[in-house]
This record gives sequence, structure tokens and C-alpha cells, in this order.
Amino acid sequence: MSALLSLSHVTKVYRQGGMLGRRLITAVKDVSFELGEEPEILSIVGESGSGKSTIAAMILGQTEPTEGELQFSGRTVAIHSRAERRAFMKEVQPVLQNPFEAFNPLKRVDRYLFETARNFSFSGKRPDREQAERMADAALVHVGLTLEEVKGRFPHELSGGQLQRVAIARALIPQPRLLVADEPVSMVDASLRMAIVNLFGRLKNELGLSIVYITHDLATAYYISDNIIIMRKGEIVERGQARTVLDNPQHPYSRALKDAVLAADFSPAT
Amino acid sequence: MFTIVRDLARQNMEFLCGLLLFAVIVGLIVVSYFSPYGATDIYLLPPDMPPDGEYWLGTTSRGQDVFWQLTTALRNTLFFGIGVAFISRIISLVVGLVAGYAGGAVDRVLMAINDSVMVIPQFPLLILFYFVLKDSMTWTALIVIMASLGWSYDARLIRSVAISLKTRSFTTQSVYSGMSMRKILVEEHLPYVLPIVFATTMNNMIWSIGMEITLSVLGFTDIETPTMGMMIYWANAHSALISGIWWWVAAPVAVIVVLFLALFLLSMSMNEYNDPRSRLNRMGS
Amino acid sequence: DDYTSLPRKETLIVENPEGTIKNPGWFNIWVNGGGGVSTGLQQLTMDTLWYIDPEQGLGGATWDNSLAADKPQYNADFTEMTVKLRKGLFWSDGVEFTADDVVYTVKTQMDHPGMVWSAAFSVQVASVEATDPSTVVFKLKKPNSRFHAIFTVRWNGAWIMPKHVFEKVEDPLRYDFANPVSLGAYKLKSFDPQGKWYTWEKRDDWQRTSLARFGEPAPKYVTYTDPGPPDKRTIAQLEHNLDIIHDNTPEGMFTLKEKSKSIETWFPGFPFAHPDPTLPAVIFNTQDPPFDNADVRWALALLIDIKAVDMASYRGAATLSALGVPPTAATMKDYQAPMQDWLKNFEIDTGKSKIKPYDPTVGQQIADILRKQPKFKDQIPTDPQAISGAFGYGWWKPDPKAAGELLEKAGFKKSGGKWLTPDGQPFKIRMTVEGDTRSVFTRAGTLIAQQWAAFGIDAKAVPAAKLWQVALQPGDFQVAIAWSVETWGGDPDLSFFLDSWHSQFVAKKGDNQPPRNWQRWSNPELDKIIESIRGISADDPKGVELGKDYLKLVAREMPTIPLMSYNVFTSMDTTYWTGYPTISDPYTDPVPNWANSRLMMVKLKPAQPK
Amino acid sequence: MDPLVEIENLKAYYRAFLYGVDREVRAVDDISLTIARGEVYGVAGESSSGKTTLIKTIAGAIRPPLRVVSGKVTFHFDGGTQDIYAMKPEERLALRWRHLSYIMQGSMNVLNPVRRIRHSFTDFAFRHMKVGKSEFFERVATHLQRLKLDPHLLDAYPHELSGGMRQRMTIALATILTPEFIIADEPTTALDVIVQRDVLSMIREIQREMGSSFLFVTHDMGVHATVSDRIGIVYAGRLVEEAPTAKLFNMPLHPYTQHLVGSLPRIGDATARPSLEGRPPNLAMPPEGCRFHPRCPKRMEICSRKVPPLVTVEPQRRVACFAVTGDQV
Amino acid sequence: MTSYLLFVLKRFGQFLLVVFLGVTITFFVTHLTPIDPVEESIGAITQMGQSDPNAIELMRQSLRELYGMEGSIWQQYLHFWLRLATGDLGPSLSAFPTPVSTIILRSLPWTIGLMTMSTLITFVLGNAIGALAGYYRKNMVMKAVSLVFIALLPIPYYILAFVLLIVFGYLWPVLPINGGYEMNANLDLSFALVLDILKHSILPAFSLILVGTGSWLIGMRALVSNIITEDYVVFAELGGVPKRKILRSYISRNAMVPQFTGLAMSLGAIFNGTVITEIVFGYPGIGNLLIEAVHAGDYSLVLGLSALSIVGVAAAVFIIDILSPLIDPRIKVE
Ligand SMILES: Nc1ncnc2c1ncn2[C@@H]1O[C@H](COP(=O)(O)OP(=O)(O)OP(=O)(O)O)[C@@H](O)[C@H]1O
Ligand SMILES: Nc1ncnc2c1ncn2[C@@H]1O[C@H](COP(=O)(O)OP(=O)(O)OP(=O)(O)O)[C@@H](O)[C@H]1O
Ligand SMILES: [Mg+2]
Ligand SMILES: [Mg+2]
Repeated sequence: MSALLSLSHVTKVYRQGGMLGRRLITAVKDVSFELGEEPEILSIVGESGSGKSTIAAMILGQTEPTEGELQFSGRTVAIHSRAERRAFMKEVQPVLQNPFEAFNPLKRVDRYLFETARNFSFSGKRPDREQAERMADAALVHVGLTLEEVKGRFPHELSGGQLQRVAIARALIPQPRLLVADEPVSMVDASLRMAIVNLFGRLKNELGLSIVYITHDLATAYYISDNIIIMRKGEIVERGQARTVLDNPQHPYSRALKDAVLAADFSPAT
Repeated sequence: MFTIVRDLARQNMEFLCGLLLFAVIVGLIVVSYFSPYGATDIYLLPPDMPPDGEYWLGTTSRGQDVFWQLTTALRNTLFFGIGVAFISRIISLVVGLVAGYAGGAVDRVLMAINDSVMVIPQFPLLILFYFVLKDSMTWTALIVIMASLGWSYDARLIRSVAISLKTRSFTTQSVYSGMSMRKILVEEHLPYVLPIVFATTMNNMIWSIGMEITLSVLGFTDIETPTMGMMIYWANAHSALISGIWWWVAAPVAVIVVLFLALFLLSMSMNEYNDPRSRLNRMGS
Repeated sequence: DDYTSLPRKETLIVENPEGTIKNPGWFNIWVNGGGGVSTGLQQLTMDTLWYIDPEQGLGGATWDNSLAADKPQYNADFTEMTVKLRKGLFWSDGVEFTADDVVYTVKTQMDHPGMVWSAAFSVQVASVEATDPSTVVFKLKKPNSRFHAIFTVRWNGAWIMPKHVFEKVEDPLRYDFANPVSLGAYKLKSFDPQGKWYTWEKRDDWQRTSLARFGEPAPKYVTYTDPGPPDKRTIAQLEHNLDIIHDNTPEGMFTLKEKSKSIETWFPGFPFAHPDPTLPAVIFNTQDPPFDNADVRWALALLIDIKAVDMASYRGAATLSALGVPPTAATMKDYQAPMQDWLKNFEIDTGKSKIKPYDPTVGQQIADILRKQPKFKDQIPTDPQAISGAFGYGWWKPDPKAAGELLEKAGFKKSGGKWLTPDGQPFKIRMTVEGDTRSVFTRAGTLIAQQWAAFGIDAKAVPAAKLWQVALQPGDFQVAIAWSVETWGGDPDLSFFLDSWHSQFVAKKGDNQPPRNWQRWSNPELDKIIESIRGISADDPKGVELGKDYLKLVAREMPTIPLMSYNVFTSMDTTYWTGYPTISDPYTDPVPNWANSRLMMVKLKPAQPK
Repeated sequence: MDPLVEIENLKAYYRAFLYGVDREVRAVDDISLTIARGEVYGVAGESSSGKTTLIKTIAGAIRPPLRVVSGKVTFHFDGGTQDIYAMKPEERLALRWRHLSYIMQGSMNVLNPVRRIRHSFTDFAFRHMKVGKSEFFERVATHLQRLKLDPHLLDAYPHELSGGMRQRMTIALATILTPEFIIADEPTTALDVIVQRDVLSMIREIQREMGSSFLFVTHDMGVHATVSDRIGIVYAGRLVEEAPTAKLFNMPLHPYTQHLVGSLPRIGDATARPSLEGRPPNLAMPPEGCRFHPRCPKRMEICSRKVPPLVTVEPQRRVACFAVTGDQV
Repeated sequence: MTSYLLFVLKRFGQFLLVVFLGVTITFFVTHLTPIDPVEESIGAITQMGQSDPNAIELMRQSLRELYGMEGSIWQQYLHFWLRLATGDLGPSLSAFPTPVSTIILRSLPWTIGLMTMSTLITFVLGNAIGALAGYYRKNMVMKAVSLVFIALLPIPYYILAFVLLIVFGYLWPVLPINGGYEMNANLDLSFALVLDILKHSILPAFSLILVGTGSWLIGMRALVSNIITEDYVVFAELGGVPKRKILRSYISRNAMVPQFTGLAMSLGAIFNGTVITEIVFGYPGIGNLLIEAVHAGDYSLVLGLSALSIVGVAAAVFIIDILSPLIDPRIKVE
């Protein structure tokens, strides 16, 4: 079966310290999972330091696994030539954690939209300014913004929610098939958080985008994702359909995790 | 732009003083082009005249008007300092940004070169260059040589910032926007290191101008081009300090001090303006 | 206190112009080992056969038989020289000085290439032997009427080595001669391990040295020190911490004269300084066109306004010379004065006209200019004789018209205010000057370049920190300010420098030129003069006539443009010592790094009672 | 009710009139509230609605360009009355930490990175304790243990601790002197859910024991539900609703609060949650009238004209919405 | 700990590489000099009164042999390293046959003494004033003091030193102006000697301090004005930590981290000497030695001195790199 993304027995060992007296840290240990051709949202949750970001980095090709193989569309994710890299980035795009950090405060935000448009055109030709603007605008419309609202603005002139949406719009311009979002909503308030999560759902349905959604927030994971992976100390402790797993977690850690979630309903304090 | 300058001048004493002092320097440079005397001509005027109505800053023992000498010397020295600073900034930026961003082997190679340049003693090297190049040791050549000696420390500084910029998420964002390394360095990282660049520029100018003066005092530079160093050289060759011709020495020293105070005050207030945190601090005052 | 225990009243403090000594513990003067030479070492502890004083000398003659009892005796064809030595002279360690020391000196150096006089001996000496304890016979490889010059001190000479010390040494080239054994009236007391000062103490047995003939040296101690740059020397002397300044800037000298009541100088008034027997000149590289053409050289000479150059360099405190010898007292008498008439009638042909370029009144004019400056009014002599002695007789008149004609004669053209060489290129002159080292020359060169530039020549002065090594020696220059003429000073014999001007020594273009013919000029007529001088003995009166022939030749050919004396601004403080040499008692050169300055020791008198 | 802190008509603006910039950000615009002794008061609201500014102003931690334009902040420490903006700087300094401690936003990064944590305790608290060094550290150790922190960590540098540990350290530092009033700005952001739960219950425990009052801000409504006695909702520089926790969650009155509470996803409930339309108001140019009206599903004509006053609708419960209170003054 | 050791080893490798490259560059540059030590020696010898061109040619040959200048530059280069490996810098060419090391060791203690003292004083003074000026930004006294030092900074050092010399050595002659100790001093170790040496170092050190303080001050002031907006400083202020404590332990302490790098570099650069100080005050040291060696074409000595300075600076960089994880606990050993 062809999968969009597949990880088979992926292990990542980080070296800390010098060349010989190194301390080895197994950030990810023998992790395998697949994303099918069908668009889906896969949530990865777990304690901090459990290797979630490392998985994201490997999917994005920023770092190579120590063992095991990652394949995207049947091809190994490995960085070789610039052209290969570019082709890969056209298909897989990241959404970063902190919208305020993701834009250079000294530069206008539209710059990233235009750059992306110019560097990843579909026709192979470098689009001119007007085409680039059209592509940017189209992407912004998907996230509920317009180019007009964004053009010429500096990051500090936009709200966090707007910025995060611009960042997502930018990632949509190459018309990728996979978004990798590492804690994309941890820095925004409760209502914005919902706006972005809802947006993910819409993108999946309307554009057929698959999304790897890494989060601490079990509630949004439950709310939006199709499948879920629960990690601890580099290993997957539980996986399955998001709702099935969270409604009835099996692994003790999953249960502890679920129990620790502070429900946003009023229950008289103990 | 105008309102920024106006507000800076109104609110910021340092900026105002710096601006005024800088205006004096610019004024001197502008009038240097209208000098009634050839810059290298000597014995045109009665020597050793103290400052008075006719010769504002007196005359030298070589029969030159100190004021007009000074304007040309200032111009040449400043262009020299700026030239050195400009070229060495470019080198240190390229090395620092590339080493910091690329990391790995590139970083190690660049830093080995960088450190090697840093450890080589500059002074004997400069003198050797004089001996080797002789007549071809023009001002341009000196600028290039000084520039190629004066970048390494700052390159290290820039590299340390570049390393942290590399881990900022906007860099990742740029990479995934398909920007090339050159573009990321020039358009994303460069603006961040500019404040450091400005700050080091002044040190670099003090260093290069001081070096020029030292070389002049030791008799190594082109004696026909009037510079601050040359003025001091000639004053020294005529025992000006001990003979009571103090104005010959005091005038260039005063101008150098004014120049750097102006640069310092301006850079200080500009940095404050540039850094939103300190800018806002001042607003409330 | 015994921390700095020398009694000031018994100590003479002298500047050593060598500055700080790099290898202070090195006293082996026969090896160039980075030690000082004029730290007192050569002035106070060394001795050799003969001295010629650059001024009048003590004992009635400039010639002095020092270790030798008599003048050198040559055989008829100048292939053998016999020396009779004085008896009763002792080294400071009590060993007697004998002919063996002389023989040892020569042989040891010949055996050790790399020692200072080794090559000079090897080239000339076939054999040397002591026929008895006070007679040495030299057999020469080829005739030389002036072989004795190597043992004759002008500034210095081949010093005699203590055989009994060196023969115990394994390798004289590597021996530092610490605690130097002295043949002079002083011996080492202490020195600064950092090379800033050397102090010498009068020997108890000073009577057993050659200097004793002139009396007892007065200072018990003599310290040679590096007082630092000129301004610091001035300060030190104003505070009476430095008895003799070797040299100063003109301005430093004026300041001293103005501020100190106790300063004595060679000339009591202008120009104060002592004229060294060297001749600063504009030196052309005559192997380089267009400077191979005498017309061009003359044209450039006629563009110089010497009064302005004099004021710029020495501020008037110079002694001019139009002739190719330094204007010292002796040459003034022997050459400058007698040749005035010839100079006045001397003509050159510009191609269009004949002119008489000499202006005999320049010295007078400079005196007049200086007299107008209130500061110096009283210090300018009025007697014409004294004026000539102080400022020189005359010099060439600036004559731009004649200069232009000469240039045209040489094929130059003027176009748009600029002179073009015969091949149509702009006439560009780079005048190499010495920079900081001798800043008065730099000042002179800068002004001369400016005067040429004013005439439409692209002329500019460029400094070279090591003028001799990087420009003169390799011939890598067009025009330079330096000197290629250097005389005995106290003797009219010109062979001291002239011999090396023989065409046999002129290097090919690109090769290193041996001293002193830096202009690389050769002329058959000159060769004849030199050869004639070689054929006569040094004290032959015909030597002066040959010298005049040389002067006339170089006046016509102008291979260098002689400017003025190399004035050394020596100043002497009379707070502790009096009896310094001056123009009124010119018993020796006051410049204290000359070995002859040992004569001062016997003439000085303490100014204050003990 | 025994008030510990009274805030009256507080206005705090960021003012920038320089360098070609001409802007006034009304981050706190006419807020009044009272916090009782022993009460935990939670503040929630949108990003950049002025929550941090509000509690900075209460803590007296203002620096240019922030300025208190009008209003009063009064404390009743030790039974007295202290008007923080009328005091001399020395007196204000004397209140700090002894009576009032403040955990800033980003509390995992407020410890001096190049000094051992031990020194921070000495600097902040030693003066006030009036005990010897060894006893002081004994007390510190005991206190740390309550927060499940190993006393050995005192000898660590901040960067050697995880974000959660650092936040707990800061909390320990803020509570060691048992001040009467503790202010905290998003104190648990760096903690994962399991650790967060532990920390919160400890804070609550300590606060009860000491009888301190606690004012804190967080985005996490779950935290509010667990810890706060009362909650104030801030929107665009204004307090729009204030209610005891149970009432706020069970029956929010203000449309913004309703949206906030209603949009929260819950595990076990997969129904779609709407997101709020429009975008947060620009505090430099806030909308006329009710600041929420451009995004309000229940907006009325008057809302764009008039500022709804904060009206006490029942004891301990205030709301500023014409739709709730009607068009009364 | 082993990882730290390994880091140190790796850095040490880099240190060796840098020294190797630096010395190599210097070797070839110094050998480019047109000044031939043999010709220099001949110049010195002919000054002693002989100029027979035949003799000079002979002299040239024998000196060339004596100084070991035969062979191609590559052979000499190889030879240089072989000798250096045994710790031998070879004989000086302008003070033949005295070993380069003897000459250097004679001057080195003076340079080290003077420069270490003045660098440390300058460092402390500049940073203290800079910290105060950065913290109390509106204080007029601090403003004035720092402006004075900043104004001194660009004054050509030669002039400043000379003015000091004239003022304290001539107009108001209270301090010695020449050398490292009195002329004719008794150099046996005594209290009087130590006192005298200290007295002689006052003016040179003072001049270095006057020009040097400004740059530390500027750097410190800038660092401090950045640091005072850091959260941990604000937090300490809010925590009622006394101002003096904040200035000392929160602001200065943290700003010192980069300043220490600068200090190490300056201490490393001590081996460059201070030519002008040595010229103006006649102070013993290696700066002047270096200039003279360059002038004399004594590349043995130039190389010896340069190697010293290269090792000095490289060692400073190395030491600071291996110490920085200890000074600044945040720096991770990669
Ligand atoms: N570049 C690196 N070098 C060495 N170790 C690393 C590196 N990046 C991560 N690690 C280590 O790998 C482990 C997993 O880190 P990772 O960032 O993937 O965790 P995470 O699950 O994303 O945690 P969080 O929820 O806190 O973001 C951690 O122990 C971390 O310290
Ligand atoms: N120093 C400042 N200068 C000018 N405006 C500021 C400054 N600090 C904050 N603001 C503005 O004041 C408003 C309120 O900011 P504040 O930090 O109080 O928000 P917040 O509610 O704490 O937000 P968050 O939840 O993101 O922490 C925002 O619009 C912000 O842009
Ligand atoms: Mg992560
Ligand atoms: Mg906040």
C-alpha cells in the first residue's frame, strides 16, 4: 500500500558532549507509523522531552534518523541536492510553534508569502510580482485573511492569531500535501486556539491536506484529529483513533495524562 | 525621517550634541575643498604664528596655515578610517555570517583562518608591508592592508550572533520559503547584526586612525598627503611641543576628539533609538 | 645613598645616539653582535695606531700618533708598511701592550671571516709580523699608499685586540668580551642590562695609556646614556641631567638656547651646530635616464632656491656648500676659500646662452634674513669671515630660465605648464627621503620637490624608512637626499671617500652598490684623478691640487647637488663641566660618538668644587 | 468581605509620542475591582487584551512607556492602608516581597542565569527573615520540599533545570516569605499537564495555609476552573465580567465570556466549536462604545455608541453588557 | 567531565593549528622583507670606517655563511620548525650570535609587568565606571566622567604620553620620565630598587590607563544598558533587592562574561608590547625590540617575537574558550 508518509523503526540518538566521551540520548526509539494517501490529521502528544519535536524535525528532513527509514511518497527523505530539497519542500511544509518568533520582526510579513510563491511555482517558471501576489492572496483566503489585510505590515502590527494564520497560509502556497505543525497553538489564547484548530480541520477537508499535529493540549487533539500517538521517553506507548484512545486510554501513562487534564468545567475545587 | 531626527534632537541631548559636533566635522570637510593653499605647499606663510585673527589656528613651523591643513588632514583621515572600516566590515560580515550559519566544516575552516589572522602581530606586519611595497604603498593599499588585518575579532562577534540567529524560527521559516543561503544571510540576518556592526565600526576607526598616526609618528606613511598623523609627524619633527608651538598639535587632537565624541554620541543615541526597549524607556522620561 | 651612588660633580653624562642597545652585554667590538659601539666603548676604552681629528686636535696637529710612535713607514712601491709602537702602555688588567697584540688583531680577524675588519685585512694583507716587541711589519698583497687608513681613527678605526684575553677564547666570533679589558684611560664600571646606559670609570693607572700624553682626564666617571627622542633630550639638558646632547632638532636647539643659561654650542650664535664632515646632497641615480644627463642635473640644481631649503630644513642653521666637499673648518681653508674666484667665473652653457650660476653672497643673505627675526637678532655674526664660516660662502642662483633652456637642450618639452621628457612622457621625479630618521633632510627634500613641482615637474618626496638599504644600495631610486661624500674632516686628503668613486666599483644596474658612490656615477676623468691620488702618499701636498680637480669636475658634471653641511646640533651644558670644544677652541669635534671625543676628557674642567 | 486590594478606576496607557510615532495604547482602561483577603482571583481574556498590563499596574511594576493615567490602587497590608501610587519609592520597596510578591510573565526565565539559585533566595528573602544563614537555608529547604523540589537544586544554575522546575523555583521564591498578596502572570505555561496539575494544587494549598490572596492570569480555562475563587474577564482593556468561578462557567453572562466558555473543547465531546469572528481590537484605536460590539453576536444599536458600564447584577457578580443589563446607566 | 576534557583537547588542537598557521604566515611575510640582515651588518661595519668594495664582497660571503642564510626559503622554513621543536629560536641576526631567546627574555619581564598592571587597572576602572554609567544613566557625574574617558580614547597615544611626560617630567617634575629605573642604579635586589621601578612605571602605566579605560567603559556601558531590560533584572528590582546588590550581582556580574573574553584577548596581546610607550618613556620592553628587529631585517628575532605574540593571543583565545563554560554556566560544551 502506498503511504504518503511512513516511518519504519526510526531511532534517533543524539550525542551530547565531545567526540568520544559522548553521552548518548535516545530521543526517539524504534518508532513506526504511517500516514495514508487519504488526508488525515495525526496528533502526537506526550510528555515533554519525549521526542515529538525530533520526529517533526526528521519528517521535515532537518535531521536524519540514526536508524530506520522515513519515506515520503515512497521516496526516502534524505537531503541531497538543492533541487531535491526544493522538490521535497514543495510537498512538506512546517507550521512553527510561536507565531511571534516565526517572522523576522524587522521584515514585512508579506515577504515570506511572496518569497515562497516565487520559489515554489507550479509551472516551473518564476512567477512575476503580480502572479506571486495572486498566489499569496489565494492562500490567505484559505485561512480567512486577504492580502490587503497583510500587505506591507510588520509582525508587530498583527495579532498572534493573524500571524499564525499568515504562517499557515505561507505553508499552503506550494500546495503541499503534508503540514507538520509542532505545537502551533501553545502560545495563543483559548479562543484563537480554536480558530486555528478549526482551520486545520477545514484545510484537511477542503484542500485534502494531511497534518501532523504535535501538541500538549489533549482537548484540541481529541477535537480535531483522526489518529493519535501518545509518546513517552522516545517511545510510542499508545496509538489509534484519537477518540477511541482518549475516551478509553489503555496504557497507564495515557491514563495519567488524561487524568491530569484540567477540565474547563467547574468542578468544586478539592 | 525628518520627524525622527527632529524628535531625537529635541528629546535626546546626546543626539543633539553629537549632531552639532558632527556638523562641525562635516563643515570642516566641506570647507577643505575651498582651501586657499595647496595642501602640501610649505613656507607660504610666516612660520610659528600663534592663533590670531588672521590665522585662526596659527601657522606651523613649515609656514602652513593650521586651519586649512587641518581641514584637508581631517578629510583624508576620515576617508581613510571609513575606507578601512567599510572594507573590514564587509569581510567580517561575510566570514561571521557564513561561519555562523553554515557551521560544521565551513565554520571550522573559516574560524581557523579568522583566528590565524587575529593572532598575527599587526604592527611588524604593517612595517614589513611598507618595506616590501615601498612606492606602491599608496593610501588605497594601506586601506586594503589595514582592512585585511582589522576584521577578525568582529567576525567572531558576528558569528556568535549568527549562530543564535540560525536557531531562531524565522530562519526555518525562510528556509521553507525556499530562500537561498545568500538571501537568508543578507536579508534576514544582516539587519540583526547591523547594530553590532555599527558599534564595532567606531572601534575599528579609532584603531585604524590610531595606527595611521602611530605609523606616521614612526615615519612610515606617505608624507606628502596631509593626514592627522602627518600633522603630528611634522609637528614632532619640529619639536613643536617643546618649542611652544602647541597649536600645531592641539588642533588635530581637538578635531579627532570632536570627531569621535560626535560619532560616539550619535551612535549611542542611534542605538538607543534602534533598540525599541531603550527607545521606549526614554519616551517615558 | 648607595642606590645611585655616582657623584654628579665627578660624572660626565653624555648622549649615546645609538639609542637603546639591543644586546647590552656585548662588548666584542670586533664582531657586529648588537652591542653598542659609541657607548663609551670606542671613545674611552679602545685605542689604535693613529687618529686624525676632524677639527684641530690637541698637540698642535690633527694627526696623532696614538699607539704608534710615529707615522706609518711605507716602502717605495707601497707594498710594505712598518709601524713603530709606543712603549710603556698597559691594558687595564696590567698586561703590557706589545706588537704581538697588533699582529694578533690582524691575524685573528683574517682567520675569522665575519669579524668586522676581517675582510679588509684579508683583501690587503699578505703577511704581518712583529719584528720586535715594538715593531710590526705589514706585507701587502698589492700597492696601497693608504693602507694605514684602516688603523687611523676618523670616527673609528681597526681597534687593537687584547691578545692575552682573546687567545684563551675558543671562538672569538662568539665571545661577548664581558668586562672588557681597556687600552684607554677608562674602564667599565657598570652598565644597564636593558641597554640604556653605560658608565666608565677613570683607570687608576691612566698614566699608562696613550691619552696621558695630553694630561689627566678630568671626569672620574663618564656615563653614556639613551635619553630618548629629541624633546626628551632637551628636557633632560634643561634640567642639567645631560651634559652633552649629541644631536637635536633645530627647534630643540633654539629652545635650549632660549631657556638655558648654561648651554654651550660649537658656534656661540647661529647656526650653533657642528658641521659634520659629511655632505648632504641631492643624489641622482645617474644610471637612470634622464639623470644620466648632466644638463638635466644642472637644470634641477638651478631650480633650487637654497635659501628656502636652508630655512625649511635647518631654519637657517646650516653651512652651505656649492662644492663637493663638506664645509668643515679644514675644507673651508683648503678648498672652499681658495676656490671662490674659480666659482665666480664658472660658466655653464645652456645651449642658448652662457650663464655664471654662482652667487657668492648667499651666506650673507641668509645671515641678513635671520637677523630680521627678533629671536635670533643677537646671535647672528656680522663679520663677513665669520658669516662665511658659519653659513657658507655662496651657492647657485635660482635660474628657472636657464633651467628651462637646459631641459630643452636635453630634449625636454614644456606643454600645458608641464614638462615632458624627450619620449613625451610627463617628467616625473620621486625624491626618496629618509623619513623620521634625519628629519631635517626630509624637510629639505620635501621643499626641493615642491620647488621642482612649481616649475611644472611632477615631483614628490617619498619617505623610505631604510633609505640606504632599500634605495641607495640596490639603486632603487631616482633622486634621494643623502650623502655620498665623507672626508677625514681634519685632513684635506679626499681619498677617504673618493677612492670608492672609481668606476671599477660602480655596480651594474640592479646590483648592490658598495658604499659610497650611491649616484653610481663614473667618469674617466675622475678615474684618472683617483688613480693619481693612489699613487701619492696621504700627506703629499699634490693631494690638495688633485682634490680641486675633483671639485671642478663635479661642479661641471653635477652628479650630486651638494647642499650644506650635515649640521649636528650638539649642545653642552656647563653646569658641571666646562672646557668643551667650540669654534673658538676647536681642539676636537664636540660630537660625542666620535672616538676622537676622548680628547674632551683631558680638556674638561669641573665647574663646581667637589 | 475583608478587602486586601482595592482598585479604583484604574487607567494605564502606553504612550508613544516620539520619533514620528504618535500612539496611545489604552491597555487598561477604567478598571475597578476588589480582592478579598484569602481569595484567589483569576484573570482571563484574549491575548493582548491588557491582562499583563493590569497586573503590572497593580503590582506597581510600571516603567515607561507605560503610565498610570488615573485611578488608585490601595492595599490593606498589616491592617493599614497603602496607596501604591502615592507612596515614596522607598516605602514601595519596603512592601515588596515582604507583603507583595510578583511572578512575572515568562517566570521560567526570571532567575539570574549566571548565579546559583541559592543566591536568589538570599538576595530576595534573607533580609526579611531576621534569622541566621543556616536557619534561613533550612527554611528554604523545607519550603522547596513542599513544592517537590530537591533542596540540592539550590546549588544548580537556572539553565540546569527544566522549564517546569524553574517555574516552581520562582513560585517558591515568591511564597517563601508568606506574603499577604501574590501576583502571578501565566505561572504554569512551561509545564506539561501532569506537572502542572501538581504545581497548581500545591499553590492552592500554600495559599490556603498562609491565608494569602492570590491574583493570577492564565489562558488556560482549565486552570481557572481548578484554582480560582473568582474570575475577571478582560476584553480590550476593560473588565467585561466578574463572577465566582462556578457561576462564570455554568452561566456566563457576557457574550465574550459565553463564547470563551462555549468554545472550549473537551475530551469526550466532539461537537464542532465555533471560532470567534473578526479580529482583536486595536487598543490604540479601540472601537467606539462597547469594544466587543464588532464581533458580538448579540450587538444592539446602542452598543456602538455607548460604553456599557460594569453593573453588579448579583452579589459578587458584575457584567458590562447592555444585552444583559439593559440600557440603564 | 570526560566530555569537557575532550572539548579541551579539541580546542587545543585548534590552538595548535592557529599557532602553526600564524607562525607560517609570519615566517613567509618576514622573509619577504627587502632588508637583508647581512647587508645591515655590512652597513654597520662599513660605518666603522671601511668601504673597500672588494672587502665588502668578501664580508658579504662570510656573513651569509655565518648567519646560516644558505638554502632556499623552504629549507629554511623546515629548518625553523625543526629548531623550534627543540625550543630553540636560533641566533639573532642583528646581534649574532646571541640567541633570540636571550634577547627576548631580557625585555619580556618589563613588558609583562607594565602591561599586566595597566591592563588590569584599566579593565577594573573602565568596567566599574561603565557599569555605573550604564545603570545610573541620568546621573550627570557619571555622564561627565564617562565622557572624559571617551574623549581621551581617540587622542593619539603618542601625544597623550608626551603631554603627560612634559607635565610630570618638566613643568612639574615629580616623576621620572626615562627608563625602567634610575641611571646608574644599583641593580641588586633591594627595597630602593623595587620602589624605583614602581616609580618609573607610574607615568607609562598612567598613560596606558588613560587611553585604555574608554573602550572598556563604552563596552560595559552598552552591555549594561542591554542587561537592565532583561527579565531577571526587572524581577530582582520588583523583588526589592537593594540597588547596589542588583548593580553588582545582577548587572555587572552578567556583563562581565563577555568582558572577560576581551580581557583575555588584551592580556594575550600584551606580547605585542607597546612601541610608543617604550619610545616615549624609554621604558624597556619588547615593542621597541620588535620594531628594531624589523628595521634590521633580523627575521630570526621578528619571528621569535611574533611567535611569542601568536602563542600569547592564541593561548588567550584558547583559555577563554575552555574557561567560558565555567565563567558562564549557560555555555554548553558542544
Ligand atoms: N539537537 C539536539 N542535540 C542533543 N539532544 C537533543 C537535541 N534536540 C533534542 N534533544 C534531546 O532529545 C530529547 C527529545 O527532545 P524533543 O525536543 O524531541 O522533545 P519534545 O517531545 O518535543 O519535548 P517538548 O514537549 O518539551 O517540546 C530531549 O531529551 C532533548 O534534550
Ligand atoms: N511596551 C509597550 N509599548 C506599547 N504597547 C505595549 C507595550 N507592552 C504591551 N503593549 C500593548 O498593550 C496591550 C496589552 O498588552 P498586555 O501585555 O497587557 O496583554 P496580555 O493581555 O497580557 O496579552 P498576553 O496574553 O499575550 O500576555 C497590547 O496591545 C500590547 O500590544
Ligand atoms: Mg518540542
Ligand atoms: Mg500577558
